[in-house]
Amino acid sequence: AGPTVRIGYVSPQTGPLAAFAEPDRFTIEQFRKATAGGILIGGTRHTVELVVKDSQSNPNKAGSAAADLILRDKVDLVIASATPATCNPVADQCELNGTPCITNDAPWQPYFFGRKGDPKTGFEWTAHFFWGLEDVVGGFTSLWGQAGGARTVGALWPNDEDGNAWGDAKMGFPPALKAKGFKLVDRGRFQSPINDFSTFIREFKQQGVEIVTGVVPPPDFANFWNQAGQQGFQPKVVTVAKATEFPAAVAAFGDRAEGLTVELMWSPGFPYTSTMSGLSSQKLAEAYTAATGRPWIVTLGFKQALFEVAIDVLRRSAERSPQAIRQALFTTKLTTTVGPVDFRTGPVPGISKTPLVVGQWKKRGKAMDLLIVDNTLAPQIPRQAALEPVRYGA
Amino acid sequence: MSTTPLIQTAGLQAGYGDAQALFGIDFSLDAGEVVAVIGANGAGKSTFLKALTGLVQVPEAAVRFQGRPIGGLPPGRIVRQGLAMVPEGRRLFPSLSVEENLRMGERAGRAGPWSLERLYRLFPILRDKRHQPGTALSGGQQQMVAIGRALMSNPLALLCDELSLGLAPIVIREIYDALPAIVAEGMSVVIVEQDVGLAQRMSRRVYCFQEGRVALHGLSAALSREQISAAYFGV
Amino acid sequence: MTAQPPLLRLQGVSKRYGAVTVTDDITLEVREGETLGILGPNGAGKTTLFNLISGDVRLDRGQVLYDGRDITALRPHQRCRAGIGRSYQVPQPFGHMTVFENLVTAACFGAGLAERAAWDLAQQVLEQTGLRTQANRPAGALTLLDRKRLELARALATRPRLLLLDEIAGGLTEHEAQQLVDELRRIKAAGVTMVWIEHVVHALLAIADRLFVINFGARLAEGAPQAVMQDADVRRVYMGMES
Amino acid sequence: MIDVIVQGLLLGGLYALFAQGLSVMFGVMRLTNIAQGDFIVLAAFGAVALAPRVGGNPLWVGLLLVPTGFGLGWLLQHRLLNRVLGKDPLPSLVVTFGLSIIVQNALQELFSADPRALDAGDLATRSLQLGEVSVGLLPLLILLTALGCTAALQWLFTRTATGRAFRAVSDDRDIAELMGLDARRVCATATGVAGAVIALAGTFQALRTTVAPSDGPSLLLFAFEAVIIGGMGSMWGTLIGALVLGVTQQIGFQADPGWGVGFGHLVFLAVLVVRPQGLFPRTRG
Amino acid sequence: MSSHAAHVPVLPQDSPQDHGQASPATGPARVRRATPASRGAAIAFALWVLMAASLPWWGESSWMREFVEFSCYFILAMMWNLLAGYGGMVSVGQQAFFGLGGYVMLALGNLAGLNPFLAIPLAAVAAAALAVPVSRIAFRLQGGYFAIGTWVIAEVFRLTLANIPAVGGGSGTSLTALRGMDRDLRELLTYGTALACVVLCIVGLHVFLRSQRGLALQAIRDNEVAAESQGIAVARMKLAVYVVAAAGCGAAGALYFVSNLRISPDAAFGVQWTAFAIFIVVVGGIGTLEGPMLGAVLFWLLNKFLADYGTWYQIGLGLLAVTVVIGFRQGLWGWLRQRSGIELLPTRRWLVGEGVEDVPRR
Ligand SMILES: Nc1ncnc2c1ncn2[C@@H]1O[C@H](COP(=O)(O)OP(=O)(O)OP(=O)(O)O)[C@@H](O)[C@H]1O
Ligand SMILES: Nc1ncnc2c1ncn2[C@@H]1O[C@H](COP(=O)(O)OP(=O)(O)OP(=O)(O)O)[C@@H](O)[C@H]1O
Ligand SMILES: [Mg+2]
Ligand SMILES: [Mg+2]
Repeated sequence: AGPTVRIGYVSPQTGPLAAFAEPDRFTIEQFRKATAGGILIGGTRHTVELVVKDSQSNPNKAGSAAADLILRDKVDLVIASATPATCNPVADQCELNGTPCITNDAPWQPYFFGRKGDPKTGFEWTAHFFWGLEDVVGGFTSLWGQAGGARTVGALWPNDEDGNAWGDAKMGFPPALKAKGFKLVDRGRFQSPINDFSTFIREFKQQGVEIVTGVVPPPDFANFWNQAGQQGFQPKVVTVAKATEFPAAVAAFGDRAEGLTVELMWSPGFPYTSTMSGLSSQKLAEAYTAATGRPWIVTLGFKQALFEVAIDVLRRSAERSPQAIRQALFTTKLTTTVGPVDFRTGPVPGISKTPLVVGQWKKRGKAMDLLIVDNTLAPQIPRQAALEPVRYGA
Repeated sequence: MSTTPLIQTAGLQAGYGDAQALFGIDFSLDAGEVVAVIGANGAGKSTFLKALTGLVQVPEAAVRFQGRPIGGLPPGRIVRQGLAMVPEGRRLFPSLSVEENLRMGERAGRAGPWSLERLYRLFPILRDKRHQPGTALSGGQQQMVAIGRALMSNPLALLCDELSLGLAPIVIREIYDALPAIVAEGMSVVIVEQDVGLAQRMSRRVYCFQEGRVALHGLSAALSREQISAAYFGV
Repeated sequence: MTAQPPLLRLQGVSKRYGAVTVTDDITLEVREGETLGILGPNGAGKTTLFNLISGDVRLDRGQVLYDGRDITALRPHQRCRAGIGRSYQVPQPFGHMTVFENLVTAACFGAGLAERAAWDLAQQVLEQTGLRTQANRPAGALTLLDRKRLELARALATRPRLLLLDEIAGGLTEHEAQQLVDELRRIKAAGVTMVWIEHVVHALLAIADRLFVINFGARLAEGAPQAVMQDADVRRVYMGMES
Repeated sequence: MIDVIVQGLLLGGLYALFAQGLSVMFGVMRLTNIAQGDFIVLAAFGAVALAPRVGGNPLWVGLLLVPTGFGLGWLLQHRLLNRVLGKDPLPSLVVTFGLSIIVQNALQELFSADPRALDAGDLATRSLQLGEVSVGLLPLLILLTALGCTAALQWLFTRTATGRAFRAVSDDRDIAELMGLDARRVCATATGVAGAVIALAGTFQALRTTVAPSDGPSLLLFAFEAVIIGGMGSMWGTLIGALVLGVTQQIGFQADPGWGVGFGHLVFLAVLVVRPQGLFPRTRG
Repeated sequence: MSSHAAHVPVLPQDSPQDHGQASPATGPARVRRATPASRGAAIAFALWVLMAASLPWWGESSWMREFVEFSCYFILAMMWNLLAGYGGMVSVGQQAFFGLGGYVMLALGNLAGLNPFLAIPLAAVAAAALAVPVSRIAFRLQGGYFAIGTWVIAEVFRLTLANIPAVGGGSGTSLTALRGMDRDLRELLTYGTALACVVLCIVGLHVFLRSQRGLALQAIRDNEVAAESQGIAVARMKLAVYVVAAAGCGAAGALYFVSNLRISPDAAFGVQWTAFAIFIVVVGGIGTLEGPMLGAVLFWLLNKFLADYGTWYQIGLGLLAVTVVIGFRQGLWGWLRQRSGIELLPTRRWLVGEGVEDVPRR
């Protein structure tokens, strides 16, 4: 047997963030198939070994898993995905131990500034691709522009990595909304989990909120949505990230999920093809449903892309050494399932931004489907339907 | 009643795990009889009573009650057949009031002459304290409740472990004065007692235990102090 | 002896539980070297009185003076260190510790001895109370009677000036009771002041210098043993004899 | 302000249901059930899994779960917890803590970490308008159920032979057996009762919001705070404690959304400092 | 068994007031505090310390890292054992001090510019200081309620830190103070600190438990009322134990986050810290010093080989803990000791002399 190259993978397979890792098994299977014949690195065929670790949705565990991968399993490359709670600690460990690292599925600001990165130099060993707050702000506001005159936005931002970044007074929503003439009703960061939103709802009603936004863990949003119903609060548009990204979470709302909107970083409607499996986005989604019996899920695309970039980096690497792999990593230029990835063009060094659109949950037959309703920021991705205001039952 | 003894044990052995405490006790109690069990500390008197009431595991045939083997039955079944015990050290239920403690005796579901009313007549102080928790009683008052609780199950045989322990003379007298009345109701009684004189006076027969064996047995009136002394210390 | 202040003085001490007054304005003196017997029907408030002296229970009204000092505000451990040792009617051993360690603990903290000295004292008390063979046995595994014996031993190991004994003769055979009395005589001869609650009256009478009788939390009688035992109220209330 | 209090009371109703199982088990067996929250979550998942099979109004699922909860509680106590009862609180704490971890992970294995909910239909959003205040029908139903449970449990404990048996066994098992009780069964019955209430609590939780396998601990803390604020040992105390907690949290949310639950904790600690016996301790005689 | 008659007390020559030599009646007895096994254990421990101290010269850096993580669990477990096994205070809230230690270290490092290694002892001190007011509240509760009460307090800590933006609020932050330090030096320092903490913990606890204070602690665990009446200042002793345990947990937390470099309220104040400590102590054998050591080794092995099984691993840990509590109340060490009669780190005082029974042979 020839030499082996090892890749370490950290994701929240269990715990509250486990929904993000739902496509893991499927994607890893595809990765194994794609690398079954090994990878040529610097002219030598290397057997590929993937070591998978569960962060248990715990940033702490994520960090020690990464350290284990580096020090014990001696991996050559670490990849990780799903929220800053996974990406940040993993990347920190890699930076510290001089191991190349690729992460995605976390807005780049909480990733970069949360780790106290320097915008001039960036990090030495770690690269990240995803959209940023400016995209979600841009996408949401453009969507709300379609909503016909609704100008008052109520915010639901929890006190966590995401909520703090979205609500940040400098780089988050507040300044952008102000600039675009929206009125913001922000009661401050709430501590999740939260059992009761009546104080929010009361305030929203009093201030005439027509648009609700936020980045809310699913149980919290469920509370909010039920109580809004009970207390007769009927906003025109509800664009809440995280809570409504996952089909299972949305299914829990039954009919009342219809019309909810959410940022969409990948969907079967994306016009890109995987370099790993050769499947178009549409086909990828179908393959997933066929293999697992579950509806497609937004993180599927990013899982695919993460492994695509990893394979690409190794292939382009001059030899199997940390320095060479790093060299290849930072010179990546690859069009993946979620769009082009190039770490040199990013807003800061080592960051690559991927396109973002906005989708809306619509009833299709019995099930709900997430369709693209706004593509202002990424016109290359076709719009699938028009935005409709949330409908409320009789 | 017939000639079968109410309680009979033959070669009863019992103990706690590895530590055997009883080495073949032959014992009998006839209906309507008062029998005293005496012996030095650790002789196995309490263990004997526990073995009769199922608190210590024994072979089935080792204990017979009204001729039926009851060894090894759970305590609850035994008390329902009519064998009640006043345990050593009172052991009331602290979170039950005095009256509730007494009424626990009713759980055995046996009918008979003993009722709350009767008990309060026997121990009037308990009537005043009936709504207090068991813990708020003095040691002696607790002993009264313990006796009352056993009586409330209207047993055929009452087993009393060191009734007089910690009681004021007046209470000891009251309790032992009550004994004939209790026996007169047709109850049989086993008393374990340190006060040998009292034990002899109150009982028809005496068993003297020594290190888990019966060292002496006979009619109370017929035993001399010397005999008992010898049996006590094995000299 | 009479000239110096009493070792212990309770001044108008009262304690209520809810609506029930269990200690009712009791004033009581114990002189140095004296043995005071306490008698009273069950529930009269004898143990409660001990609890008030040892500090286990806070009093509602009154004062406790010990060796001329007001100790009403002191915590139980401080009173113990000041020289008040007690035994409990319901034994309270340190169940997982050996008998010897039970005594060492008392000697270390009650008598304030250093480790080695505490060992010596503990051994001495073991001999004295006949617990020597049991020394390494967990106290929780003792029989009820040995536990009672341990109560006395542990109180002795605090090297008390004032020893409070709560029903230590109950359950003893006559012979054993006699031995206990002998032992207490020796302790008394060594100058220890004792207060002894006991229902085994003949044992108490064998050693008490004075008796104090409580009924319903209040003083019923007090004085020389023979006189008190002849007292009509005492005979009626306590012994159950009409005279 | 009235709205804050009304919403707080409604929230408190749910907390009361959380708390009562804890209260019952502690009252009877001196057993502090660390897995209380996880059992509620388990019940909620049970309801979620059962609902599609039963169909119709999900409230029926709750009623169906009550006997199931009783049975499971009974079995749990009879087979497992009876062995760890005793003066030392440690064994039961460790065992229930272990159960908590087992339940959390088993649920995650079975249902994944996705949050689930029971579809309450329009019950989830219907409300009564009382002047300024709108009172959700479902929360109101929960509060009324909590009141009913409290009354029933209090009656059970103080007025019935079962209640006496509960307390007797809690004090001294051996002697209780000597009185003709089967201590193991009595304890099992108590945990069964707790299980029945837990079944209701879980169903309502799934109706009111979503549940995820890792939700248990926070539910436990709310339940616990309610019990302590109210004063241990009385069911009415527990109910009032829960209502106080609900209102407190609402006031906290009103003041600062970051501190709603935390404000509840702080008030709980304050109660401990000022009135360690709780606001309404059990009184006797 | 022994009737009083068999031991007619001999008139002691001296009164209990002026104490002298033990009565000579049954021959002199002496007090034994060591066993043959314990002497062997002391030598083995010294050898182990030497070996561990030299590890950086012959071991791999991943071993050092593993040891550091393991030592945090170990210290937590020892502290929990002190608290629950000896002090009778079953806490589920030790993560309060663990997390606090981490945050204090981080604040001193990132914000005050102090070397994080120097900040570790300060973190312990801070945890100890805060334990004093916290105890005022926690001590109002007993038994199981104490357990959950301490958990609530830990939650308050978590919420409080989640609302302090300077340390990253709810999202947490990275330890930047160590950036720029040479990686080998950093690892060596971390390892050295961890080893020192572990040795200090073992030796310190053993000495403490053998002392008079240790005796007092066990007396309190057995019977608070009686302990108080034997002259033991119960309240002060319990407070002292609580404070020491808090300091230990604080140090463990600081150490952990020095090696982990990233902290967040959820990670720092997670109940799993205490859960692992409980697991280690209970499985190893509560109320002994050897038990947690054995438990920690077992936990390390399980974690090393099975942690990747995720939920099943957790379920397994839970089941194991439950099984041990039900089947072997004394834990692994208790079971071993019962079978072999071995005492490795004895804290008892045995009386050895004619007629005295029950002395351990090994
Ligand atoms: N729970 C127990 N576990 C182990 N051994 C016990 C237990 N209870 C009693 N023993 C032992 O059994 C023997 C008999 O004890 P038992 O209590 O029956 O004596 P007793 O005659 O009632 O004495 P006493 O007069 O002190 O009450 C003793 O050696 C005692 O040590
Ligand atoms: N904690 C308490 N709460 C309420 N009442 C109490 C409490 N402790 C004692 N009592 C009451 O105080 C009275 C005196 O009790 P105490 O134990 O002092 O009696 P005693 O004289 O020692 O009796 P005995 O000789 O039976 O031991 C009793 O009536 C008892 O019911
Ligand atoms: Mg006995
Ligand atoms: Mg008394």
